[in-house]
Amino acid sequence: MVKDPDDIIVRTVARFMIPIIQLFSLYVYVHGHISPGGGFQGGCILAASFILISLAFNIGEAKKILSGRKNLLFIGLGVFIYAFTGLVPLFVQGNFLDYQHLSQFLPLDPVMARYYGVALVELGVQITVMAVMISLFQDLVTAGRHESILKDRENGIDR
Amino acid sequence: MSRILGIMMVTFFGALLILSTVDFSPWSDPAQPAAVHVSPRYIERTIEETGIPNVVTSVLADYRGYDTLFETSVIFTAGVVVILLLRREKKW
Amino acid sequence: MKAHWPILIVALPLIMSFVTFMTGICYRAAAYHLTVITAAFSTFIAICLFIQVIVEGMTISYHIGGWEPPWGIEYAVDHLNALVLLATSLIGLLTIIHSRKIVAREIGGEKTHIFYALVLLQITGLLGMTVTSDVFNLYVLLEIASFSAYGLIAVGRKGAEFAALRYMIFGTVGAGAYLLGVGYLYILTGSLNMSDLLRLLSNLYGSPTLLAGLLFILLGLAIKMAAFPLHGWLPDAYSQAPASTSTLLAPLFTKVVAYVIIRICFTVFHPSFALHTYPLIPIMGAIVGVGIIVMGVMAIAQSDIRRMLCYIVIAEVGYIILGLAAGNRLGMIGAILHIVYDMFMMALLFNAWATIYEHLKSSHISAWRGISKKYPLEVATFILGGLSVIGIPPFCGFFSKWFIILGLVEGGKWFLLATLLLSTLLAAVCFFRILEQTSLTHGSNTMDDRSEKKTSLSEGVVLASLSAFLIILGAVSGYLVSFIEKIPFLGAL
Amino acid sequence: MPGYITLLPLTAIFLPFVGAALIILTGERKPNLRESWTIVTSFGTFIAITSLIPYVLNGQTVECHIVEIYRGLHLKLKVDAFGLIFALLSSALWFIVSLYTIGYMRSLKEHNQTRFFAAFSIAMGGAIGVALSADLLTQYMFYEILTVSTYPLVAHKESPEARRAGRKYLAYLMGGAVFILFAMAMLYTCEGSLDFHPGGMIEQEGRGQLYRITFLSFLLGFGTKAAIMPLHEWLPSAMIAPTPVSALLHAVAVVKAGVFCVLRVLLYIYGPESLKTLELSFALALIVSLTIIGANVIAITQDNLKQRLAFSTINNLSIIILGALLLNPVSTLGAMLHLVSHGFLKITLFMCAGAIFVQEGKEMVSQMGGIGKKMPYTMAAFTVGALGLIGIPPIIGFLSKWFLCLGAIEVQRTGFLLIFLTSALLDAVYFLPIIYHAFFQRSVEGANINQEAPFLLLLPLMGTAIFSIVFFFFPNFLFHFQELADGASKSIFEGWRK
Amino acid sequence: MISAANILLLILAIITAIAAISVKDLLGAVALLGAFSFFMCLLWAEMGAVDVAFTEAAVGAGVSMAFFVATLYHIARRSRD
Amino acid sequence: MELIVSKFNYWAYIVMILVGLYGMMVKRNLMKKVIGMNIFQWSIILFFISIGAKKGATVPIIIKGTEHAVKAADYINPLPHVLMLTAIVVGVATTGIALALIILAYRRYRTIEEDRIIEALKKR
Repeated sequence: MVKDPDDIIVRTVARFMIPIIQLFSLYVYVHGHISPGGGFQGGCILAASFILISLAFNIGEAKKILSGRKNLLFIGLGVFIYAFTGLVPLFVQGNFLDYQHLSQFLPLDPVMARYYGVALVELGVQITVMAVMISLFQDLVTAGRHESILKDRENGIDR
Repeated sequence: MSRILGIMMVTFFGALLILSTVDFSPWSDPAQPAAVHVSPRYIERTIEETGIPNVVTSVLADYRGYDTLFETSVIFTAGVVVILLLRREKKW
Repeated sequence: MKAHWPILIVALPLIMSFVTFMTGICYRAAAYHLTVITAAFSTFIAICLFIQVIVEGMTISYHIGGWEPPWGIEYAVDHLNALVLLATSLIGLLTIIHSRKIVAREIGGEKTHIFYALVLLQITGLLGMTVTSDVFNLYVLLEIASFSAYGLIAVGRKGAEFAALRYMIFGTVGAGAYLLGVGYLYILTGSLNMSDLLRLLSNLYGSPTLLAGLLFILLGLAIKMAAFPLHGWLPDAYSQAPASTSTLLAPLFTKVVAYVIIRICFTVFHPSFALHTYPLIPIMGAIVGVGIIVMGVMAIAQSDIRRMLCYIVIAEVGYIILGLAAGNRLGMIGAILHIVYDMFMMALLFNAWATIYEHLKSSHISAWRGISKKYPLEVATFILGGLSVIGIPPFCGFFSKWFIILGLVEGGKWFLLATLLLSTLLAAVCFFRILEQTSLTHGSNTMDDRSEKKTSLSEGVVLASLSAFLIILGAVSGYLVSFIEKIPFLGAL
Repeated sequence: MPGYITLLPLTAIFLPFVGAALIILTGERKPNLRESWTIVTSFGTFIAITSLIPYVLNGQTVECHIVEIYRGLHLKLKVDAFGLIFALLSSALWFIVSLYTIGYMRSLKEHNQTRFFAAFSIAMGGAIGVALSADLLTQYMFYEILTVSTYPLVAHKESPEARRAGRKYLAYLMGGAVFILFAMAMLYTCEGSLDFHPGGMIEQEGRGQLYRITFLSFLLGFGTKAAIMPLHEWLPSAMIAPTPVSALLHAVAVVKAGVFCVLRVLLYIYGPESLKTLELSFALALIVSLTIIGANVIAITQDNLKQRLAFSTINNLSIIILGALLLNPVSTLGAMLHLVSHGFLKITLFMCAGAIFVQEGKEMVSQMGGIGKKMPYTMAAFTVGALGLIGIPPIIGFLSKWFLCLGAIEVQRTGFLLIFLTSALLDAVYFLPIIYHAFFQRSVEGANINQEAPFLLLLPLMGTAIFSIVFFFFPNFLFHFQELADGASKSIFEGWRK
Repeated sequence: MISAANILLLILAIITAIAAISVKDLLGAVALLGAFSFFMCLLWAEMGAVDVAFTEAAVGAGVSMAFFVATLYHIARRSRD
Repeated sequence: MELIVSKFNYWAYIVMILVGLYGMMVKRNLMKKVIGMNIFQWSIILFFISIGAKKGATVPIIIKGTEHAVKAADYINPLPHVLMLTAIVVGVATTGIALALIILAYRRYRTIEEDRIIEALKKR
C-alpha cells in the first residue's frame, strides 16, 4: 500500500470511484433522517474514499486534498460542533442538547428545530469520524512516520 | 499461570451465561419487557416530537443524544491517543 | 446557570478538551493554562453542587435534552455523588497543577496539548461516571475514562505500551461484562434509568437472569477497579505509566469505579439484594479480604516504590469492599468515607513520590536512602500520607478505617476484620521501612548534588495543601459522616 | 468556672505541637532560638496545666468537646483528678528534662537535633493528650501520635542496632495498637460509647465472655506499652537511644502513658465491680506479680546501668498496675502516687546515668568504681533516686509503697503484700551495690579530682532529687499530688454508675 | 421461531470466528474476521437492525479491516498459536 | 431439545462470546488477542440486537403516510440498535488503539508473542 502500485487500471478506477464514494457518503448523511445512515456511516464512507486514494496513489496524494493540520483541526472541530450545539440552548433557559430551543435563533418551529438540530450534530459526527478514521489509517499504515516515508519515496527507497 | 487464569475466566463466563439464559423470554416476543416499557414512545412519537422518520436516528441524536456525544468523543479519544502514541513528525 | 451545574461539570471539561486540542495545533503553550482553568471551574461547580445539596437536602435531577427520565438521560446529584464529585475534581485540579513540570519533561513540548486533552477527557469520564444516573451512559463514560487512561499510560517508560495493551484487554473484558449485565437488566425491565430500574426490578428479585446481570456488572466493575483476583493489570500499568499519569489515575480511577459499585448495588438494586438475598458483596468481600493480605505482602516485597504504592492502591480499594461487605450502616459509612479519603491519601503519596522521582530520577528504594535531609518537605509529606494509609489517628485514613472496623464488628465478620487489621500492620511495615530508609539512614554520597533542581513553589503548595487536607478531613469527618448519613439508601440498612 | 478555662486543656495539648512546628521552621540554622522554643513551650504547657489544679481540687471536671464523629463517638478532652496527675507529672518533668536534653545534646554534639527536638515535642503533646482525653478514641489518637513520634527518637543514632531497636519498638507497639482498635470497636458496638467514667462504664450482664475477650485485647494493646512481662522485649532494646530519650520513655511519657491507659481501662472502663465479677482482676494480678519478680531478677544480672534501670522500670510499672488491681481506695491511691514517685525517681536515675556517660563515657556498672568521688553531686542524686525506689524514707518512694502495702493488708491479700516487699528487697539487691561501688571502691583510674557534670546537666537532676525528698514531707506541695490521687480513687470507688 | 437462514448464518459465523482465532497466518485470520463481521452484518440486517448492519458494513468490513491490514504491514505475519 | 432450539440464537451468541474471550485471554499472540476482542464485542452486539427483535415487526423507520397512527408493535425496538451503534464505535476505537499499541510493542521487542515480550521484560 505504501509501495507505488504501478497499475494504471487501479488508478483509473480509483479516480472514477472516489467522487462517487464521496457523493454517496453525502447521500448517506443527508438521508440519515429517513433511511438507514447518518453521520457515523457517512463519515466512515468519506474516510474510505481517502483511504482509497492512499491505497491507489500514496499518502501524499491524500494529504494534498486534506493536509495533516487541517485533518487535526477537523478531529476537534466535529465534536466541538456537536458539543457546542448542545451548549447553545443553555443560553435561552433550555437544557443541554435540547434542540427545540434552537428555534429562538433560527426561523423554525420547535419540532423542525429538533430536526435540523439533529442534522447539525450529525454533521459534527461525520466530520470527526472522517478525520479520525483518516488519521488512524495514516498513522497505522506508516507507523506514525508520514514524512520520512514520503521522503524515502522521493529518494527511491522502497521500504 | 495467566493461561490457567484465562481458561478459568472463560469457564466462569460461560457458566454464568448459560445460567442466565434459562429464563429469558422466548426470542422475539413482542410482549417482552424490553419492547413495551421505554421504546414504544420513541416509535410512536418520533414524528410529532422530532419530525424524523428514522427512529434510530431520532433516538441516537435526540432522545439519547448525550450518549452519542460521548460516542463521538470516544472516536475523538481514539484518534488523539493514536496520534499521541504513534505520530513522529517534526511539524504537523 | 445554577440549574445547569450538573451537566456543566461534565460538559465543560469535555468541550475544553476539544478546545485544548484545537488551540494546541497552533499554540501549544496555552494547553496547560486552559486545563487548569477548566479543572478549577469544575471544582468550583462541584463546590456549588455540594453546597446546594446541603442546602436543599434532596437530589438534584437534570434532564438532558429536556426529555424526562426513562426516555432521556438523567443526571442526578445526591448526597453520595456530590461528595465524590468534589473530591475527584479537587484532586484532579491539584494534580494537574502539580505535574506541570513533569509533563513538560516527560511528554515533551510537541504533544503536551494532546496529553492535556486526554487529561481533561479522563476527568470528564470520571466526573460523568459519578454524576450519571443512566446505566448505559455510565458504560460510555467508563470507556471514555478507560480510553484516555490507555493513552495516558502508553506514553510512559519502556514496557508501557505492553502494560497498556494488557490493561486494555482486561479493560475490554470488563467493559464487555458490564455491557452484558446492562443487557440483562434491559431484557428484564426495558429501562436504563437507575431510579426507574430500582422501581421495576423490585418484583423480579427471584430471577436468575437478574442475578447473572448483577454478577456480570460486578465482574466488569471489579476488573476496572482491580479488585483482588482481577488486579493483574494495575501494578504494571500504573508503574510503567509516566509519573504525571500515575499521579492522576492512581488516586481517582479505581475509587470512582468503587463508587459506581456502590451506586449500582445499592441504588439500582434494593440494598438487601446483593447483601442478603444473594450474598454477592459478602462473597466478594471474603475474596478481597484474602486479597488485601496478599497485596500487603506483595507491597512489602517490592523494591520499586511506585510499584509498592500500586499494590497499596489495590489493598486500599479492597477496604472499600470490606466496608460494603459488613452490610450495615457503619460499614457503609466507612466505605463511602474511605472512597473520599483514599483519593486524598493516594494523591498525596503519588504526588510526593513524583516530586522526589523528578529529583532523583529513580524510584528504587535504595536510591531513597537518607534523602530526607535534602528533600525534607517531600519526604515528610510522603510519610504523612503513609501514616494516614496505616491509620494513625489525626489523619483521615484512620477515621474511615475505624468506621469500617465498627461495621465489621457489628456485622460479626471476624475473618474480614482480621484481614483488615493484619493488612494495617503490613502497610505499617511498608511505610516505616521507607521512613527508615529516607530519614534514619545515612545517605550514600554518590548521588549527591547531581540534581540541583528545586521543588517549585506550586509543587510545594500542592503537597502542603494535600497534607493539610489529610488532617482537615480527619477533623471534619464528623460532619462528613452526618452528611453521608443523609444518603437515602442508608436508611434501608 | 470562667469560660476560658475550657480552653486550657486545648492549649496545653496544642502548645507542644506548635512548639514542634516552630522548631522545624527554625531548623539547624539558629540552635539557640530552636532550643528556646522547647523551653518556652514546655514552660507554657506546664503553666497551663498547673493553672487547672484549683478547679479540679474543687471537685470540678473541665470538659472540652472538639468534634463529634458519630453518635457517642467524640473527640473530647476532660480534666479529672487522675488525668491531671499524669499531665502534671509529665509536663513538669518535660520542662526539667528539656533543660537536661539541651545540655546533653550540646555536650555530645549529636546530629539531627532539629528532628530530635521536634519529635520530642510531639511526643510530649501526645503524652499530655493521653492524660487529658475524655474517651478512648481521643486517647487512642494521642497514644498513636506518641508511638509514632517516639520511633525516630529511639532510632536516633541511625546505626543498624538503633534501627533494629526502632523496628522492634514499632513492631510491638503497632501490633498492640491493632488490638486496641479491635477492643475499642467491640466496646463501642456493645456500649455505644467510649467515654471514661469513674468506676467503670460497662454493663456486662450476659456478655461476660465478650468482655473477657475485649479485656484481653486491651491488655495486649496497652500492655505492650506498659511492658507487662511477655510484651516487654522492646523496652531494654530501646535503651540504645540517647539518655534523654530513655528518660522520656521511662519516666515521663511513653511507658507511663501505657500504664496510665491500663489504669484508665481498669478503673474507668471496666471498673472494680466488673473486674471482680468477670474474675479478671485476680488473673491479671498474677501475671503482673510474675512480671514484678521476673523483671527484678533479670535486673540483678544486668551489668549495663541503663539496662538495669530498664528492668527496674518494668518492675515498677507492674507494681502500679498491681496496686490498682487490688481494687481498694488505699492501694489505688498508692498506685497513683507511685506513678508520680517512680516518675521523679527514675528520671533522676536516668539523668545521672546520662551525666556519667557524658562525663566519663561509661555505661557499665562494673566500670563505675569510685565515681562517687569524681561526681559527688550526681551520685548523691543517684543515691536519692535508688533509695527512693527501694522504698526508704524520707523519699517519696516510701510514701507510695506504704499506701500500696496498706491496701494489700486492707483487702487481706498477704500474697501480694509479700510481692511488694520482695520486690523492695530485690530492688535493694541491685541498687545498693552500685552505690557501694561508687562511693567506697577505689576508682580504676585512681584520680580523685572533682569532675562534675556541666551545670545544665546537674541542675535538673539535683532538682528532681530534691523534689522527691520534699514530696515525702509535703506530698501536697505545689502540685497537690496526694489530694488529687485521693480524690481520683474516691471518685472511682464511690462513683459506681449504679 | 427462528428461520433456517438465521440458523445457517449463526453457524457460519461461529465457524468463521473459531477459524479466525485458530488460523496461524495473521492475514488469513484478519480475512476470516472480515468474513465473520460480514455474517454478523447479514444477521443484523435479517433481524431488522438496518442501521447497525449498515454501520457494521462500513466499519467491520471496511475501515476496521483496513486498519488490521495496515498494521500487519509492520509486524510479523505468522502467529505461534 | 426444545430448550436448545427455541433459544438457539442465545446459545449461538454464548458460543461466540466464549470464542472471543478465549482468544483474548488464552491466545498469546497479541494480534490474536485483538481479533478475539473484536469477536467478543460483536457477539455482545449480537446479543443486544437479539433483545430488540420483535415478531411480526419491521425495521424502525416510520413508513410515510402512517405518521398519525403509528403502533409500537409494528416496529422493531430501536433502543438496542442505538446502544449498539455506540458499542460498535467503541469497538472500532478499541481496535485502533490496540493496533497502535501492537505496532509500538513490535517496534520495541521485535515480536508480538506475549510470552516472548514478558521474557524480554524480565531480562531487563
